[in-house]
Amino acid sequence: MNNDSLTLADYGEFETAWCPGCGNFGILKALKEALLAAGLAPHQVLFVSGIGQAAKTPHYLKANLFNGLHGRALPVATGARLANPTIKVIVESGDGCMYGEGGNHFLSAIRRNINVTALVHDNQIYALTKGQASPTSQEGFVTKAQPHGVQASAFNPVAVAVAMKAGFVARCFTGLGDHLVGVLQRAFRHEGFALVDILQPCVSFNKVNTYKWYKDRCAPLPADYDPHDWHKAMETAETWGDRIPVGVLFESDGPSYESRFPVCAKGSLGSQPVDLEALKRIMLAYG
Amino acid sequence: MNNDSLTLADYGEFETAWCPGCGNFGILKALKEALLAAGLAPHQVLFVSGIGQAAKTPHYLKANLFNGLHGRALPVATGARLANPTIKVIVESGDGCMYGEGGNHFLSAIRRNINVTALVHDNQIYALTKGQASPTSQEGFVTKAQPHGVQASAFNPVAVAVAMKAGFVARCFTGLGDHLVGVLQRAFRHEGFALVDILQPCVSFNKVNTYKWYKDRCAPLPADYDPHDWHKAMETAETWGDRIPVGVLFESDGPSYESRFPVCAKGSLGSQPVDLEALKRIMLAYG
Amino acid sequence: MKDTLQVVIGGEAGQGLVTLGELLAKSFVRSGYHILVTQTYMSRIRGGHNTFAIRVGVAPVDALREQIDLLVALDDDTVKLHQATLTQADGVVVIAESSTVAAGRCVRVPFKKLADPKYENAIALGVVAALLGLDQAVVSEAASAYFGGKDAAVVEANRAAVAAAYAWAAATPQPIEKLAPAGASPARLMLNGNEALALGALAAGVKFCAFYPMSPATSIMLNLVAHADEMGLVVEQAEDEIAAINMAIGASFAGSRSMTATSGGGFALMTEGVSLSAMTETPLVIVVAQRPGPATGLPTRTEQAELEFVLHAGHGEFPRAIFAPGSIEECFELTRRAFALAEASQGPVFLLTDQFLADSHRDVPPFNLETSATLTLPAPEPATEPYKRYAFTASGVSQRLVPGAGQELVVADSDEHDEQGHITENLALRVKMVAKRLRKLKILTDNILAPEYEGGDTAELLLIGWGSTKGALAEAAAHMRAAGRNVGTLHFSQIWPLAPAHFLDRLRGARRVVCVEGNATGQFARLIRRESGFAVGGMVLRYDGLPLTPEYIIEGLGHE
Amino acid sequence: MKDTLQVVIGGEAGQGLVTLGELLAKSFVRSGYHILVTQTYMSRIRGGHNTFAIRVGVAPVDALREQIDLLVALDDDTVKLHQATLTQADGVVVIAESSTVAAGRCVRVPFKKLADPKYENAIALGVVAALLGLDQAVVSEAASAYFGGKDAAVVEANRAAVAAAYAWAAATPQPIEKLAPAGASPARLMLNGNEALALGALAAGVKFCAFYPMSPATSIMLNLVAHADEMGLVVEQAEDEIAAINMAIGASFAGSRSMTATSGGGFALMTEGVSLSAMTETPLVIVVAQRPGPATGLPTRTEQAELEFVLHAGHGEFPRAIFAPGSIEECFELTRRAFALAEASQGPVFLLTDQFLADSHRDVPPFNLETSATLTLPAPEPATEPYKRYAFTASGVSQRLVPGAGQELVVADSDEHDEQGHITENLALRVKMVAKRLRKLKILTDNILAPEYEGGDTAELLLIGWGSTKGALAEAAAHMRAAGRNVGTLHFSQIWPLAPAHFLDRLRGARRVVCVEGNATGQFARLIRRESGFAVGGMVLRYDGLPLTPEYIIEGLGHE
Ligand SMILES: Cc1ncc(C[n+]2csc(CCOP(=O)(O)OP(=O)(O)O)c2C)c(N)n1
Ligand SMILES: Cc1ncc(C[n+]2csc(CCOP(=O)(O)OP(=O)(O)O)c2C)c(N)n1
Ligand code: SF4
Ligand code: SF4
Ligand SMILES: [Mg+2]
Ligand SMILES: [Mg+2]
Repeated sequence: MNNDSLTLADYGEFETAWCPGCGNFGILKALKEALLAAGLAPHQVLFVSGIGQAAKTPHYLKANLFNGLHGRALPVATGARLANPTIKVIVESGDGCMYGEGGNHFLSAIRRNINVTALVHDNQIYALTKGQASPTSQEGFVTKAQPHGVQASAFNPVAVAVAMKAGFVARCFTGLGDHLVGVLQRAFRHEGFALVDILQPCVSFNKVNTYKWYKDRCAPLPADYDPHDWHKAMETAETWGDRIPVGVLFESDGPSYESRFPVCAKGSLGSQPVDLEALKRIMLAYG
Repeated sequence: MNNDSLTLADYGEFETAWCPGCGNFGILKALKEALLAAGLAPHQVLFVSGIGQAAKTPHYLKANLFNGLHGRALPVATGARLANPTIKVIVESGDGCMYGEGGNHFLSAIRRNINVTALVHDNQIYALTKGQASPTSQEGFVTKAQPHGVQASAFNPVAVAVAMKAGFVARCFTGLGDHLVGVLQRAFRHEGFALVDILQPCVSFNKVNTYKWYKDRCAPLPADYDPHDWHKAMETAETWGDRIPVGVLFESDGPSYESRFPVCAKGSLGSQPVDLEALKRIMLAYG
Repeated sequence: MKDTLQVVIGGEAGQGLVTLGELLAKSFVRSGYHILVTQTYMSRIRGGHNTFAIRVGVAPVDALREQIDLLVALDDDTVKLHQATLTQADGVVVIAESSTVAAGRCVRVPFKKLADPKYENAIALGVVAALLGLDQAVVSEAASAYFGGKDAAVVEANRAAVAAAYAWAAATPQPIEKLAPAGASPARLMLNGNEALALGALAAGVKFCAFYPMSPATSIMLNLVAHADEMGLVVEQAEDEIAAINMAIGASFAGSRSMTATSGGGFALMTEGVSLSAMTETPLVIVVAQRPGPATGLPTRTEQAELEFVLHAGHGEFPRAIFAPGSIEECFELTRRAFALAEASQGPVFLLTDQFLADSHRDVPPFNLETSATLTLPAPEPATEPYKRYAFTASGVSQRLVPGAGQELVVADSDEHDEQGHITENLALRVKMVAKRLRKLKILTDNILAPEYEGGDTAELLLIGWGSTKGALAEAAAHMRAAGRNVGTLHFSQIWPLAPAHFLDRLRGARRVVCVEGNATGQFARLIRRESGFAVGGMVLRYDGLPLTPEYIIEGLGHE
Repeated sequence: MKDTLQVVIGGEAGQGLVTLGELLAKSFVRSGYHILVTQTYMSRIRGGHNTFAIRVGVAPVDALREQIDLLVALDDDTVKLHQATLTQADGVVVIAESSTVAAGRCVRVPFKKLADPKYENAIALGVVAALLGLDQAVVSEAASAYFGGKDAAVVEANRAAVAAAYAWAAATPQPIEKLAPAGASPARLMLNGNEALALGALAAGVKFCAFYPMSPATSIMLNLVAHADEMGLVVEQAEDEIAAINMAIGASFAGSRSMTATSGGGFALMTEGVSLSAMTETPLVIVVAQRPGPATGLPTRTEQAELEFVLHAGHGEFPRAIFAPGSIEECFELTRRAFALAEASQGPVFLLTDQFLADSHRDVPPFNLETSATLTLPAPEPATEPYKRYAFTASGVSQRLVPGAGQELVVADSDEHDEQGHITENLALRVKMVAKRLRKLKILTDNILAPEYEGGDTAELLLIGWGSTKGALAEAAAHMRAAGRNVGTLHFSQIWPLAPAHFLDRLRGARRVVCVEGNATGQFARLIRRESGFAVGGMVLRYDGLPLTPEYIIEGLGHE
């Protein structure tokens, strides 16, 4: 496939198992557009996902895919990327998958700065399991599992990522499609861990954070916003309420994890021959 | 036991399995002093710990203890505290236990604001397993497992905790004993999750972050430091280098998790009788 | 008039077919019939194809049948997918008048004429009730109770829709035989497996539950949390399954009866905690509601493939018990028993259920809440002075105090420990502690529930099964007996420990022994051989995600 | 002169007794002797009591003995703890002159006079070398090589200390018999189990390893990371065991031969990943280095209690293979084989070792690196067009491509999936996919390593064992044979799958069969019965954290 002749159609068109009106459709559409704009052909991309409505996304386009366990997309992506630093690795995840079951890997991926783009469809709920609170559900949010409302404070993923000085931290809204496409392209270009937390209405289970709710609040960052200003980014990341700023909140440069391993510079590990002479030397040193 | 007549001797004196000169001795000593100062008798306290050199601490004093799995002290403590909100629960953990294996629980404990004091003996290394990097090991830190030095950035627990607006966030140094005793007392008084990250030299495996290294850097916060100023706290938490401010970095008031459950107000759950009449009503409603 | 028939409601997720199904089932129960519900659904929230099947009978019914007598098709796909299994002679399809699908013997319902389409479920309910000859008042009342929480206008609109539909169907000549009148007590409950299990836990005095959502276990916890205030318990959604089991252990240590529930993948994450419960001797009830694996597998379907995994889960060696309820009553009773046994043996006790049982509603008489599990237990050991959490005793059980309840210090340790609970590397002590923990096995073996045998003295064919297949086994055997064969069934509701004395003679006495299991490799048959040396002669295995049925078993026996 | 003897070095952690032990062992090997090292240590960094035991012989030695011929006591506790096991007739203690402890037949070394006390190890080395009649040059060279990395002054100081000590000991009349001269090739390696395993992985072409530190598995990874640059692999310390196994799976999917290593508690956290490897058909080698449980147990001791756990770990049903190396050579060979088999069967393959084997140094001839594992494999299936990751094939194995290496899209799924790898809820497809995965079992059964039998045609007593007990078993049998008994041994280095045809006749043919295991319940004996119906007559079990020894076995046979 010649990347110049790539079209949207190359990413395919599939029947989904999502509810009509779900915010995931907008993300899927933006994702394809961003891949196209970035010139990433299906075979050049490896999606890694977990389990949830969000995590089904890569089944609905053409690309390489490893759809693994709930919450464990990041470690799989990290292993894949270290083993083959020539392929673009994108993680598709839900708020439950990424910040609930997978919370520990989230922290580690940021620390490693592994070159993986993590897209989190953040509907502030566990949707596939029929509507329990997720880590990003707001305090007081009522579900069948939390009949008196959520009693813990909501996890603010972008604030934690900025506090940890993650390489690329963005918040988006599926309802602002073009904006999302733009941020995704920047995320794909970023050489290191890139978090894009995408607000996504779940029309079946989240009757509070609806399209309208997000639409009324989400506003792109001003053009002169400097994502390299950590203080400002921390402040912006903490802003959540009547106004929710969306865009690239924070960006910092630093080598990606894999670039620190000389052996990764030589292409995929599996394609490198086993040096039996070297091994013999190593073995005989035990003599 | 009458709490007024409590003495240090009531917490016992045990042989330890620690190396001579280990920073853990200072923490154990400060801990006993703080318990005494807080008037907490051995039977009024439940320690919960994981696995590591740090996690052995509660075996070396008299108190109730659940010494569980590596990394899992917080969930055990959370369950114990919800089941019995009348007992003081203190977690003893290492940096590997709390921020490595247990990272996901760390995030959740902060979100819940469960009334548990978490003491982390932060020696920036996995000591019990003989010296691999821990999440708090500094970039470039060389070990047998990381012969080219740690390639990931160090986890800054207090920064993440402040970013998440944890109830009580402190950093201490075992070498500043009186200061540590003071902070521990404040932590014990805090009604909610309290993190005390205690810098602790490991004389056997960490030859970089030594007593001298810490001593040269750690300086108590000024008397007029306002731990309720989140911006300031965020800034202070990020300060790590030639100067490491120690003390209570951040404090915020909010109800503890267990105080939000009406049933927890009635004492330990196990002591509350099973209401068979109510159960009969519930059962018959399925008719 | 028919003594028993099978109604299947089919449609997309989101069409409310569970509401319709539950109302119809409840109407049957309140009309004095016995029921058995089997649900199948897909791992999605809207669309796809789901079913709610009710086997209803004048006499108790034990299992789903593959044949459908009355198919309520909420969409055309339902007709296409199920037409082949309509009973040849007289199967009937209830479908909207507006549908153009060819459907054989049909009741075409003028939905739009009868009420606002948003009351589609109420209309379908009224029609089916009239077709089968239920009393309209019973149906209306069930609907009102269900919609009772909503505003009065909604209740009234539903009632009116039921009435209009009932009147229409009653007035139109219909191609279907009515149900024979029934007379079971109306004071029966309608419960599915997870509801009964939750009631069993409440009756046992559960005070703390922690879980991470996972089908088909989640609804156990939703049932418990719904009654948490009234019953004084805490139900905590944890950040992951590891946290869930560790929280439950922490709460148990602190004096609460505790439980967690999950399915295979979530349970995998709990196995370290299982070992912790055993080492610290902390009572814990763990529900593993099975679904097909490996990995994510088929999240909303059924299977019985975690027997060996649950039996050996957790590192190191320690006693455990595993119950596998075969009925709604057993979901209740064995949960209560599991708590008692966990408490008595101070360790992990399992309930192994599955999606089929979890979602299968049946009618049962109200449970006796006053009684409790009857166990044969060793005399309590005298208290030690000073208190030692792990004092060596003849039974292996040491006195368990609650930390903070008195002056005694309670020390529990996941390392090998001394009698006080403190970490030790004394290897002689190690040996004694291993022996102490393993001695507790006797408490479990003293209390094994023997398998239930049905059949003549020596069976020509003996069917073995465990857990949720109980009803299918019984009904398959009944069919074959009716056809003149000498068939016995041996059903295990406790699968660990096993006492060969309870079953070996039966196995040896039968001409042919076949193990019926919802998995692909015959796990229970292997276990039987390991424990008794008896090699089961044949297997009927099912692993397509659907529950075993009498027809499947009979057909399987033919093949093998 | 003695043909074989046992040297035990004892002291506190932090006294450098491993350095001393390894140098002495290496000196033996370079002097043409055979050795076998057994280490015991506590879960602490300084203090406590550790031992480094070397069994040395002119002929190959198979197992540790309980009796000590030469005890090098770096502290007084060592004498107190081990005096009872000194050989009655002529056991000798080497101890500092300054010590006041009563120690029977003694060599009291004037440490302070011989060199600066910080070269204590070098002094002890020189003394022992002289006592046993080793060539001083060999010992000095070993010491120089060991300290070679440090500065020249340190090397020289150590050399001088060795020389002074050697001269002193040689000049003083000693109460100990020297070792008989030996002539094994000096071109042998000295390797412990974890080192050999790491070399096996490198020889198999491992390119990616992920782990979370846990004794006794950690040193496998430390050995690998030490050679990572030279061999072009990545060894990643993960944030937890869940991440470790998932990273290894990701790397394997991306085309690297991958491995992870852990112990029981860490493995518990990996069980979900095991199931993932099976469902996605991703090759993976998993090392489980056993230590005593449950829970944290005894972190630095040995046990064989994870057989059943590893055999059944992971939810759902799928094929797997488990190797249990019994020697250093097998650590190397079976690791290479495990990789080949994982690749061929596209799923999880296990290596089950333990602390004893992990830390046990032995002398072995260099491995042949050019050869590779020989497997009987089905003919490769023709490629499908278009490419389907899970194409249905006769063998169950589908062509595995590397994502990104070509235009073909590689799709793997943890849900039940279609041939392309996309999620499906088609239940007929489900059945076919289950069958496809299970068909791969044949690749495993076609390649089972039969157990090794030693003994006469029909043994009066047959000892069965698996894994690290191989040497103890052999030596126990040799002792008993020497005493005139007709004893056979049957040792399993592969414990799953099992083929009864490989062993059933042996079992039936023996008058009495006893299973020897390092656990408390006889797990392998149960497995034998499950798979073959054969009920093993007796057991010798050890679960105090120490390895099985010939004496323990013989004594156990007397008791049972
Ligand atoms: C180990 C494990 N635990 C639980 C589940 C059940 N599960 C599947 S999806 C899901 C939640 C998904 O939430 P989220 O990631 O927010 O995705 P969404 O469906 O909201 O898009 C859960 C708990 C599972 N598959 N595996
Ligand atoms: C599940 C599991 N994984 C790994 C281990 C091994 N382990 C024991 S302690 C430890 C690290 C301890 O580090 P830290 O918490 O920093 O404590 P320290 O010894 O430094 O005080 C590890 C990895 C374990 N016991 N359990
Ligand atoms: S349940 Fe919610 S997240 Fe899932 S498909 Fe439906 S609308 Fe989307
Ligand atoms: S190894 Fe380090 S942390 Fe552990 S006891 Fe020794 S000095 Fe302390
Ligand atoms: Mg979600
Ligand atoms: Mg540490």
